[in-house]
Amino acid sequence: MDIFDTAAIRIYQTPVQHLPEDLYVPPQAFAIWLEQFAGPLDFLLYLVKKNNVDLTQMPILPITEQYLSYIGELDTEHFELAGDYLLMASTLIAIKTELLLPKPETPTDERDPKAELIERLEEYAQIKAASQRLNNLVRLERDVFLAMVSIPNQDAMSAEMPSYSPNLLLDSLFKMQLQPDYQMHTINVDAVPLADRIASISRQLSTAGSRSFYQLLDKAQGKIGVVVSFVAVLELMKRHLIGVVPTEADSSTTSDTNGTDQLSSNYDIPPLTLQWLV
Amino acid sequence: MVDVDDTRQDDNAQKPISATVPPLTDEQQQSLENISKHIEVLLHASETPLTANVLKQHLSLSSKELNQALTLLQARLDTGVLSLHETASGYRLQITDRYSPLIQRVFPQRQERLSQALLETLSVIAYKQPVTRSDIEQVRGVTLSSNLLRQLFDKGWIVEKGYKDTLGRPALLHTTAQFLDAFGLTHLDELPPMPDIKAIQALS
Amino acid sequence: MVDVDDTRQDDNAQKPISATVPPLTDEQQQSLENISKHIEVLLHASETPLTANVLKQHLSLSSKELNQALTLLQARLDTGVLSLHETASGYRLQITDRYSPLIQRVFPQRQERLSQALLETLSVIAYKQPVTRSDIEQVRGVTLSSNLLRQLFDKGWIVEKGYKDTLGRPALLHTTAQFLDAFGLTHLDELPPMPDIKAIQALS
Repeated sequence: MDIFDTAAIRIYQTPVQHLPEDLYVPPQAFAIWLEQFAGPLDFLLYLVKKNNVDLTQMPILPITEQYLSYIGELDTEHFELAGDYLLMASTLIAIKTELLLPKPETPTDERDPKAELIERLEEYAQIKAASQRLNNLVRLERDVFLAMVSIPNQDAMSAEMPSYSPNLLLDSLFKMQLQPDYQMHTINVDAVPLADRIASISRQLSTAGSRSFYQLLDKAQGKIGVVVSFVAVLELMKRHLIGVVPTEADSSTTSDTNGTDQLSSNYDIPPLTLQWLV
Repeated sequence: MVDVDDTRQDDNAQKPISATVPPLTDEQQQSLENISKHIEVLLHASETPLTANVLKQHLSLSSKELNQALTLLQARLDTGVLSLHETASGYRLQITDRYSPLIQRVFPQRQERLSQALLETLSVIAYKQPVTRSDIEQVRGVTLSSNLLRQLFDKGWIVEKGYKDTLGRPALLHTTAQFLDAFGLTHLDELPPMPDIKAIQALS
Repeated sequence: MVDVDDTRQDDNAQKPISATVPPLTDEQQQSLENISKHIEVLLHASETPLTANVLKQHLSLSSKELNQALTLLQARLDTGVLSLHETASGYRLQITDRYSPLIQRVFPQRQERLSQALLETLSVIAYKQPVTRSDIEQVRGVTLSSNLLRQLFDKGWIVEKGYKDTLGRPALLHTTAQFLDAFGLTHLDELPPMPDIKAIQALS
């Protein structure tokens, strides 16, 4: 018995030989249509539902063909959308290939790729349903609202007005653009936040052009400040926002370490200047 | 522990408002009560102070009804800790001044620390003004919380002035003279030059 | 969202005090009234919900005094438009549910909509925590955009805590008390049950 035969697609208990016509979507509308799905698993789930089959009995071959014919419509203009879908397509093709090959006589330890895909689909379907239940909960700022009131007048609150540096604003903009990726490891108790150092160093270099590492330090931050500043500089170099240039002015110190005293010149690292590249 | 003077007159809602006003029927009184509650709700929910015109429009009120309802609201509030405050840009609900020592004592940080989200929002308004709410969301890539805007309005650092001529005519946001004061500037020209955000964005 | 237990004795100032509770003197009543006002001020002034412990500490109260004052506060709020709610991270004041339609009509921008992608990501974290970024990608079959995660961090709904002991030591994501607050839950146990896998299989 081959449950993967196209004939296994049933619509209202009737086996069908051809893919339902109503699945056709004009190419230009395709990308927009695809954006309605939360991803390839969601799309696959739709195809399974559309074909009215039990998930555990999912016929891989016809579903794969439908899936591939849709993905074929994805043009280069929507490449960013395509990545995840193409990955799924390759998974489906791999499963399809496996199913077409003769089964080995001896059972192997390898997991059945089809069973694995079905398991993933089930898990996804479960999360999707759970997310809908979550969305049905009474939610703050959609169904119920916090009461907002103003605090007493400034002068009643405090005699002296706090004064802020305009650099706070600028740093916030740098931080907005340059904040470390959330994938990066973060130090739990960071006395000197990395994002703050990155922002401050970017601001200083972008206004001054170039500065030495020492000049960029905030002396109040102590040793940990030096370490975090160094990491910040490395991060900015990785992003090609700043570069290192040799310092020109003090050629006098480097000129007298010629040939004769090679050992000491190895220790005498010329000072380096950091430069804003943007 | 109790350092606040609470010996105020309780102008209870049930009492007639004042002798000069002709007495209202129970039904009128009830309707006015409801209106005053609706006004209270809107003031609690609004990011910005609300003008008399906006209130009248949203609740379909006459000027007389509005004034009566506001009087009633103020009377009801007097038994609690809030007061109805009229500013140049409209009405808002505010914690009564006499509680400021309590707030200062419990939340000493409240005044000085500005969150990154608040600073970013303020920066976008300062550098790109006039901007709409959705302009800010576009630049920051996250939805703007009502509470955050409310804080900026409360500090008097931003105002709504004019509308953008697009769908929905969204209000345009500007910074104020108080904003300049707080940041030690005398003119917007004195803001530090804006970094080339586009270039940074392209690189990172 | 658990309403403050209202089946407790309503020690309302106007009402005669019930026989089961020893009657309060006028002075005690006045002091309780003041405490309830201080609680109201702190709840209004705080950016986050306040726990019973924080309130007791800042106002030097016993548990009994706190409970009596909260009951009194709820009674006073009942005459207006706010209600006192106890959430996962403490007490907060919110506008009474019955006024939600009014707010939604007048301030449609306050209604936060969450995209399906965001809800799914949040659900994976909530139901399967602790999870890594790639766990989420595995379940959803989609590359996780950093913008999406950033929104969840910004709302304070998720945090990074600990690392998974695999290659690269990826950070583990958890939901926060603020997440519970936003969805009206007091504990993760109260999440809606995951749908039955049998029901999922029989999709047709």
